[in-house]
Parts: sequence; structure tokens; C-alpha cells
Amino acid sequence: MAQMLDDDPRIIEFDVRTDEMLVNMGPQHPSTHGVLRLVLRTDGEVVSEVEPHIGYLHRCAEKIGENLTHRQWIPYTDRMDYLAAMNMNLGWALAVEKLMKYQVSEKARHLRVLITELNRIASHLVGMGAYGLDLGTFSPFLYAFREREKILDLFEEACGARLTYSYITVGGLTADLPAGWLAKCEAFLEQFEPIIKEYHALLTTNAIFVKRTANIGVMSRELAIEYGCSGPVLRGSGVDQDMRRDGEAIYTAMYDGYAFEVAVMKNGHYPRDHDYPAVPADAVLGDCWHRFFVRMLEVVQSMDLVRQAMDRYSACKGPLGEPLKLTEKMPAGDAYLETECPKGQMGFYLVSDGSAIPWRVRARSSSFSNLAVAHELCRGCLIADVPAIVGSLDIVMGEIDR
Amino acid sequence: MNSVVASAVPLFGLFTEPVSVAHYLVVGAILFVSGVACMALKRNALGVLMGIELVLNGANVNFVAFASPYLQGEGSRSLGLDGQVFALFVILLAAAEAAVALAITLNFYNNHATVDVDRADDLKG
Amino acid sequence: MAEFLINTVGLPDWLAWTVTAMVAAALILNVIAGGALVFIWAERKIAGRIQDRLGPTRTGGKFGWLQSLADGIKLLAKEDLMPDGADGMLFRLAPYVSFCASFCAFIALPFAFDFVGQRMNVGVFFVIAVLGLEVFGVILAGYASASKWSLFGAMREAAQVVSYEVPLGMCVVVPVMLAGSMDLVTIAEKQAGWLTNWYLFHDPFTFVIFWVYVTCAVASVNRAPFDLAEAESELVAGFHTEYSGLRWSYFFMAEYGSMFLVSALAALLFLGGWNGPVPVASLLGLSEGTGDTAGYFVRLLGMANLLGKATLGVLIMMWIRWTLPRLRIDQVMMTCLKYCTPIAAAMFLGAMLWQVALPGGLVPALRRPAGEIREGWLPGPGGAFALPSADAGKVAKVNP
Amino acid sequence: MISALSMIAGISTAAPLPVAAINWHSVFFLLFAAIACGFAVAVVAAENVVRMAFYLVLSLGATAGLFFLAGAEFVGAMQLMIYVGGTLVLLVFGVMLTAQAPLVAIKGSGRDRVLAGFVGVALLAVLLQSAFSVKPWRAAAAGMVAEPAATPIGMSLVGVRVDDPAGGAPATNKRPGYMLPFEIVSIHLLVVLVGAAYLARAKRRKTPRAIEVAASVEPPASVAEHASIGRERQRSGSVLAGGRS
Repeated sequence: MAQMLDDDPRIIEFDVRTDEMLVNMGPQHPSTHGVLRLVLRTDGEVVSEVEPHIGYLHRCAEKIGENLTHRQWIPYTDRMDYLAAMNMNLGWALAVEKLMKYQVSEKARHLRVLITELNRIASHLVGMGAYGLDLGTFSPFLYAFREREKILDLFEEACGARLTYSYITVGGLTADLPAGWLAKCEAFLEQFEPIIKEYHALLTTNAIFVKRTANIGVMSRELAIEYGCSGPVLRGSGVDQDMRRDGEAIYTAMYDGYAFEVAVMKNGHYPRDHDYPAVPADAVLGDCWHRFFVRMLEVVQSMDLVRQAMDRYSACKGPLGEPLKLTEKMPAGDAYLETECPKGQMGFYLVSDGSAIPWRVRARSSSFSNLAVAHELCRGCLIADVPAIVGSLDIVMGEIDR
Repeated sequence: MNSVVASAVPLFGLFTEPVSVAHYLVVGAILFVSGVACMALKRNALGVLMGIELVLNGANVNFVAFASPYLQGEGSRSLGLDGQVFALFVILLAAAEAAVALAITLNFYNNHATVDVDRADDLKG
Repeated sequence: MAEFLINTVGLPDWLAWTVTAMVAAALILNVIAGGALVFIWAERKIAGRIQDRLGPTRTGGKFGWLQSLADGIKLLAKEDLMPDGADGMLFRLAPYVSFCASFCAFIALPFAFDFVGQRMNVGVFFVIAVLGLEVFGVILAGYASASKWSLFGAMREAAQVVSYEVPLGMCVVVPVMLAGSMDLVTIAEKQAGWLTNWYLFHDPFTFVIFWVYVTCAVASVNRAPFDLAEAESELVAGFHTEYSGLRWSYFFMAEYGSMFLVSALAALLFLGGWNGPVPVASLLGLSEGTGDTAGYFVRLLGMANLLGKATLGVLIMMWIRWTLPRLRIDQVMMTCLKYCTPIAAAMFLGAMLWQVALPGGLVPALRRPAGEIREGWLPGPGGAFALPSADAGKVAKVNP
Repeated sequence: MISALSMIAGISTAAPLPVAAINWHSVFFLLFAAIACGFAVAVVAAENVVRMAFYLVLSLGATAGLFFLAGAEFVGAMQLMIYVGGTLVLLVFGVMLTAQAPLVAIKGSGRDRVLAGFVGVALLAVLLQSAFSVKPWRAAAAGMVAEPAATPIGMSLVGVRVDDPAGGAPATNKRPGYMLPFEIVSIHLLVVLVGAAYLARAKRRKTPRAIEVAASVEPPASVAEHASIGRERQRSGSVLAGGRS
């Protein structure tokens, strides 16, 4: 297809050559997730070059971080990846705890795993629904949000907020779970199990969906590693890396004792921990379909993790333990920690001069590098493929612009 | 009752008089002439193409007029079915002709970035 | 009706005929307008139900049935914007061209035995021809909106509609061949009687061609998986991005009009038109001829039957729309050229051979002794070149 | 306009009235003739090539109406489908592909227009004179409705002439069927369309001249601000013709 232009530069295959057009997709375009502006250089239907313009959602979160104490900055992390605010809070909290070499109680650790995995399910549901929208079908979006509402109800009961929770904070969590919450969570997981098959039927194995995503925007392992992609985008290209297993000690300590396999295609097939539809024939490793499929596998995997975390959380007795004081002094020095967020590896770096207010704060965004590869994948594709490829990268502008 | 109006055609009188083949020929003539004028006047290659379409349609109107079952020729034989089949073939071939003409025009546009007929002055295509 | 106006009402002759024509036109216009109103409401309700939500409930009464009226008023009240770079005249004219094409096709569409605007001998051919004119409204809208996105949408839709006209034409030819005439009324009459007389079940080839027809019809009306023109995820809203208010509603009416038209055509060609699955009228001993009121009742029954089938077709189109994602432009073209056209051609050939091999249809053929030479195979008066019996009387003898 | 086309025309062919009253056949003939000729002249007069295309569509639509009126229903529907629905869509595609800003309205010089007008009028006079010199034909008897021509045309294309000999010609002479021309036209169409497709999609080797033309046009360095590109192209005409303007 138009993907591979002839290697001989002198021969150019073209239809009736119309004038090359510069076309603007965004920033208020319905299919770019949030305010992203893509300038496409197109020749007829074939896109020859894509240049993303970002910065429309920049709020100087990092500069403000230099005037607030570590716990006061937690709400800013909520608003970076607003679809997975719990994971963002956890990332910042762990980075500060790593600097202060503070160890939270075991009960708090298991509760953190429980909450962040639930948030991963919610984030992937949004990713799946929005991807359906990019390809033109409206119904899966509503099915996904129906389930996500139930998770948000659970969060609302736990910490009062539905989107920007600030629940996980430096030194533990702001409050313990209310009574009966675990039973509700169990009930949600129970009824959520068969609905996954619905999503597979609706999208993953849908013939038109496969036609629109299989073999589109193929990204090789080397390209993914070279651009620093991470998360489902990286695992979609077959790179076996997951911070929950390969991350730093303080982060992987939360997950030791948990049984889970990284959702990546190793020598030809995905982990067989549950029955999932077969990979379609013309799907090539690293294309849009595989990135989407990895996210669907991670949803099921997170459900297992939530169940294990619930058992371990209810097993350990005793209080949850208080988080650190608002103005707890931090030792001088710096710390950097990457955690596995739904979109990819989200890194937090802080430099402290000994007071409670960090001297410098920096966040490494996973969507930023995932988006960077978009102009590589979209070269030579059709206009209708651009939203399909950008949608499969599952980017969130809040996290990119910060 | 069927006295056809002589040379001058008082249009308002026509509302009650039946139409004769001469009226169809007038319409055919006007279409034909506007086609020729269009071909002569337009500098845009597609304008010339539209002129050709008009000329072909002028001819078609005449064919159908002579073949019409409502207008039977006293002096000479009406075309009967042949006229309609001829008109059919004209329509088909006009489609083919338009396809080739457009392919040539677009190729010309590719090489010279213009469809202005006056610019097509060098033979080397 | 014209005689009534002239004799009893005493109108001058030319006014009477004009009034009759206007009444006929108004009736057809109301079929589309009424249809559009119902379908707007039905689309929202079906979309709701498919997406596990309720759809409109509060606008007027229990089931939100006034929703279409609310939409209509909103569209009327909305300001008709026009982008400054737009080509004024074409921008204003495009929606009306599109609507006229869709409306014009209803003229040849029979609703019951003689409930038809104008019974044309080339009925089917005329409907398909006029359906193809709708593309002009789209192209003009796309060009006149002076924006790249509208131009993309217009070019895509034009290419799609023009290329799907080929397989659509081929699918339509099969019922015409079976009925021996292009007149829609004759085609529907030939399918009278029980369900088995429908052309859908006439032979396996027509069954397959029906489904190819459905695909091509959905594609040529720009719905469901083939709705490239207004692909919101890529082209914002395709050719009618810059339209708002009343002008936009004309495009909307044109789309619903041609959706209803295409499903009514499917009902007429393959599903027996106004002859229901169970021939209620003939069972009761009534027919068009028997008496004035009985004949009128039979025609009403037939019309209700046809409207039911057409609405069913439209509902199915809506159902498809809310479940399937959208195809890419080259995949749409590929399905047309690689799948629809060859299958339609093969099935057409199959249906023709079936017709030659078993002229009377399957059952009588099975009863005949195998060895006997089929009467249809011999050239000559009664042979393959014989005219369909219906017209034989009127036309002169075949000269050898 | 299109909606009036066959609906009213159809009614007129169905039940013509006694001649004394309004002759509907003539009324609709005048209506369609006026539309056809009016828009044909509009095509000549129009400057913008897209408007010319639109006027042409209306003119040919009205001509299809004339065919219906003249009793050639099959040819009328054929004209609507093949000519207006096919050929003109192709033409409008051509217009869309080449309608860049400077090319849309190319002005003809004044002198040409006068000359063309004069030649046109002279040609028209000759044609009208010959049109009226045709001996007056017998108009149709009132109430006569032509029987449908679709089947006879179809059979004649297959080579069997089933229509009764028209116009009092002796029935004995055998009138030829149109089997051969029908086959020739179908082969011809195939060849032409394949050729046209090949012409339009030819694989171009980048000729040295094209490289030099492309080089002369300074390509926008990076994908600069979209608006500035637009303005700069407006001034220098289309990017491709940059070298020449």
C-alpha cells in the first residue's frame, strides 16, 4: 500500500497530482484527544507529513511545584493525567518517600495497589471507548463509560472525588476505606467479568475494526525503544517491559507476592491466564490492533490484581497509619522514580534543599514520548488512518502539556 | 385543426397549438449554437469540453424529435425507433469521449499546472 | 380529480390541472417530511436503546415523540451562516439540488396498485437515474463551502456514490428481468400471493443479489459503515460542515428521503411491494376491482404493507449505523469493485440461466419428466426470444 | 426544476385533452425548452468554471425532460443516468481537481466575445431558416398515447426489430437490428475507459525539467504557520507555477 514508497527516489508513483495541501487537524478537532493540533501535509488522500503542535493545555505545574510543599503539590499531579489521577498521585508520593527513605505501612501498600489497579481499569476503559469513537462507532464509548461510572462511584465513596482524587499522598493515604466498600468492589468485579467479552465482540473481533487497525501504524521494537515509548504502546510492539516488575525496589516492593504476567506477546502468543480472542491473521506485531489488545488484556490482569490486593488488605489488621505532616522537612538531595501508569512510565524527579518545599520539580510524561512517534507512523498513510494511529497511542494532553 | 403555425412562431399562441417538429429543431439549433460559441470562447479546457457536450445534446434533440411518435412526418418518413437508438449511442459515446478528454486535460494540468488552452503552445507535451 | 374540479367546482381548465398536480406533489412531499420526522425520533430512540440508555423521554409526552418537532424548530431558528470565502449562489443552491433529486425519485414510486405519482414504463431505471443526481448537491456544497475539509468530504462521497451505482444497477436488473418490465407496478404485481412468490425466494441467486443490493443501497445512501462523507472523526462533518439551520435540514431530509426510497425500492423489487407475506385481500375475496370502497380498502392495506416494509428497512439501516465502525475510503472502494460488482454480475448470470432452465420456476419443473426438451430452449415463436406473454398482444408479430 | 421535470411531463403524456383547451404537451415543451436554452446560453456567458458546470447540469436535465415529452422515455432516463449522472459528474470532478484560485475564472478578451457572438448569430440564422423550411408534419391525433418504447429498443439492440414500421413506410423491407453497433460500442467503451484510466494514473519518472521546476519553487522549510503559507501562495499564484510568474 502507499506505506512503502519506492526506494528509487527518481520514480514517484502518484495519481493525478493535485496541489500539496497543508491541512489543519485540531486543535478543536473532535477526534484528537483534548487540544492537540496536527498539521498534515497531504497529497490528495495520502498524508506525506504530520507535525503535532502541543502546549494548549500548559499550566506551569512544575514551576508552581517550587513554591508548594510536597503534599500541597499532590492536587497538581491529579490534573496531569486526569483519567488516571490515582497513579499520578502514587508516582509523586513514592518519589518523595524514596527521597525521605520513608516506608509506609503494609496495609497502606496493599490499599495503594488496590486503588491504582482499579484506576488503571477505568483509564483503559476510556481509552477503548475513545478509540471506538475515532473509528466511527459510538456505542462502545457508552458501554465503557457505563462501567467506568461504577468504578468512579467506588472512588467517590473512598475519597470523596470522582476525577481528581488526591487520595494517595506522601506517607500513605488520606483516609481508610469505609465499611462495606470491599463488598461493593467485589460485586463490581463480579458483574464486570462477562462484560469484557462484550467489548471483545464489539470491537476487538469486529471485522471492520480489524480492517481499520490491523497492519496500520506498524511500529518496530527498535523504533519504540528509540523514541522512549512506554506502557501498552511499548508492549504492543513486543518489548517485554513493565515497571511493576522491572521498576525500582520501592515500587516493585508493593507488588511482591502478587501473581501477574506482563501482557506482552512472547514468542508468538500472549499470556494464557484467561480466554481471549485469537489474534487476527493480518495483524502485525506493533500495529494499532496490538496496542489496543494489550490494553484489553491489562484490564483483565488488573482485575486479578485488585482481587489479590483486597484479600491482602483485609488480611492485615491494625490502623492504616497517618500520612506525613504537611510541612515535613525533606533531606537535601534529589530523587527520580518511574511508575507504571496506564498510559506508560510516568517519572517524577525532585531536588530538595532540605526544607519542606522542593527546590525543583520535574515530571517525565509517557504520552509525550508516545506522541513523538506519531509523525513516524503517519508518514504515507491515508487521512482516515491518522486518528486511528493517534487514537491507538492513547495520549492525554493534560499529561503532555503539564 | 392541425394547421401548423407558419414561419413566425407567436409563443403565447403556442399554449393551445400542438407542438410541431420545427419547435424541437429550434431548441436543437440553439443548443448547438451555444455549444459552438462556448467552444470558441472559453480559454479553459474544461469550458471547451462543456461546449462539446452542448453540441452533442443539440444533435440528440433533433434525433429524438424526428423519432417522436407524436410527430408523424406527412411528406417524409419519421425515424421511428432508429432515432431513439441513435440518440442512445450518442449518449454512450459522449461518456467515453468525456472520459478520454478529461484524462488528457488532467495530464496537461499535471505537467503545465494550468488548463488554460492558450498556454498549450509547445508541441512537446 | 381534475374533472371533479372542472365540472363541480367550475375552475378554469388550466387551473384545475395545476391544482391536481400540486396536490399530488404535496402528498409525495409529505411522505418524505412525515417520514423524516418519524425517522429522526426513531434514530434517537434506537441509538439510545442500543447504547443502553433511554433516548429522548421528556420532550412532549412519555416517549419524547415531540423531539423531531423540537429539532425542526431549533433548525428553523438557527441562523443560516455562510463562510466569507464561499461561492454565494452555489452554496445556497446545493441543499435544494440534493433535496430535489431525492424528492424527484418518489414520483415513480408506487405505494399501492395505482397510488403512484406517475406510472412510468421505465420506473426502476428512472429512480436509479435520479438517485445518482443527488451527488451534485454534495459536490456543490463541498466546493462552495471554500474549506479543505468540505472538499475532501464532497470528493469522497461523489466517488463513492458514483462507483456504487454500478453494482446497484446490476442488482436492480435481476427483478426487472424476472418480471419482464421496468415498470414498478408490474414487478410488484408479479409477486402477489404468498410469501413464496416474492422474488427474494424465487431462486438462490436472487436471494444473494438481495443482500448485495442492501449493501450497495446502504453505501449509495451514505449510511452506516460507508458514511465517509460526514466522518466526524476525520472530516469534522464532511461537506455540510459549514451549513447550519434550514439549509442543513434540507441535506438531512434528502438523506432520510433517499434512505426511505432505497428501502421502499428493496421492498418493491424483492419483498413483494404491497403484497404482504399472507395475501389478506385475496383471502377475503376482495381485489382492486371489486367495488369502490372495497377496492379503496385493499389499496390502503397494500400501502400500509409497503410503508411497513420500507420503515423496517430504514430501522435496520439505523441499527447497523449504531453498531459498526466506519470503513476507510479505499476499503469502501475495494468492497465495491472487488466484492459487490463481481458477485452482482455472477448472480445476474445465475438468475438468467435459472430463468432459462426452469421457465416456470422450480416446482412445476420438477414435476415435468426429465427427458423432455424444454420448450424454452428451442429458438422460434415460443422460444427463448419470445416476448414476455403480457406484452405479446400489443406488439406486431415477430418478423423472422 | 428536476422535480417538475417528469412528474408534470408524465401527467401530460397520460391524458391529453381536447385541443381547444390548453395543450399541456406544448406548455411543458415550452417550459423545458426555455430552461434548456436559457442555461445553455448561461454556460456560454458564465465566467466561473464551476458555475458553468452547474448550468450545464441544469440544461441537460431539461433536455432529458424534452426527451420524455417527445415520447422517448427510455432515452430520457438514459440521459439522466449516463449523461447527467455519469459524464457530468466526471466533468465536475475534473473541474474540482483543476479549479485552483487563478484558473477558476479566465477572462476571454472583449474582441473574441464580439467575434464569437457575430459568428453564433449567423450560424443560428442559418439553422433556424432550415428548421422552418421543414414541411409541416402532422401533429399527433388528440388522445393518442405512444406505447412504451423500452422493450422495442431492448429487442432492437439484440437484433430483433419488433416495433411496427413507422410513417407509412412499406413494411416489407427488412429494417436492420442494432446488434453489431451495440457490441462495437461496448468494446469501444471498455477500450476508452481503460485508456483513460491508464492516462490519468501513469507512473511518472521525475523528468529533469520537473526537478528543476520543483527546485525553483522554494519549498516551505519546516511546516511553517499554516496561514502564512496560504497568504504567500496567494501572491505568487499556485506553488507549482512559482517559477514562471
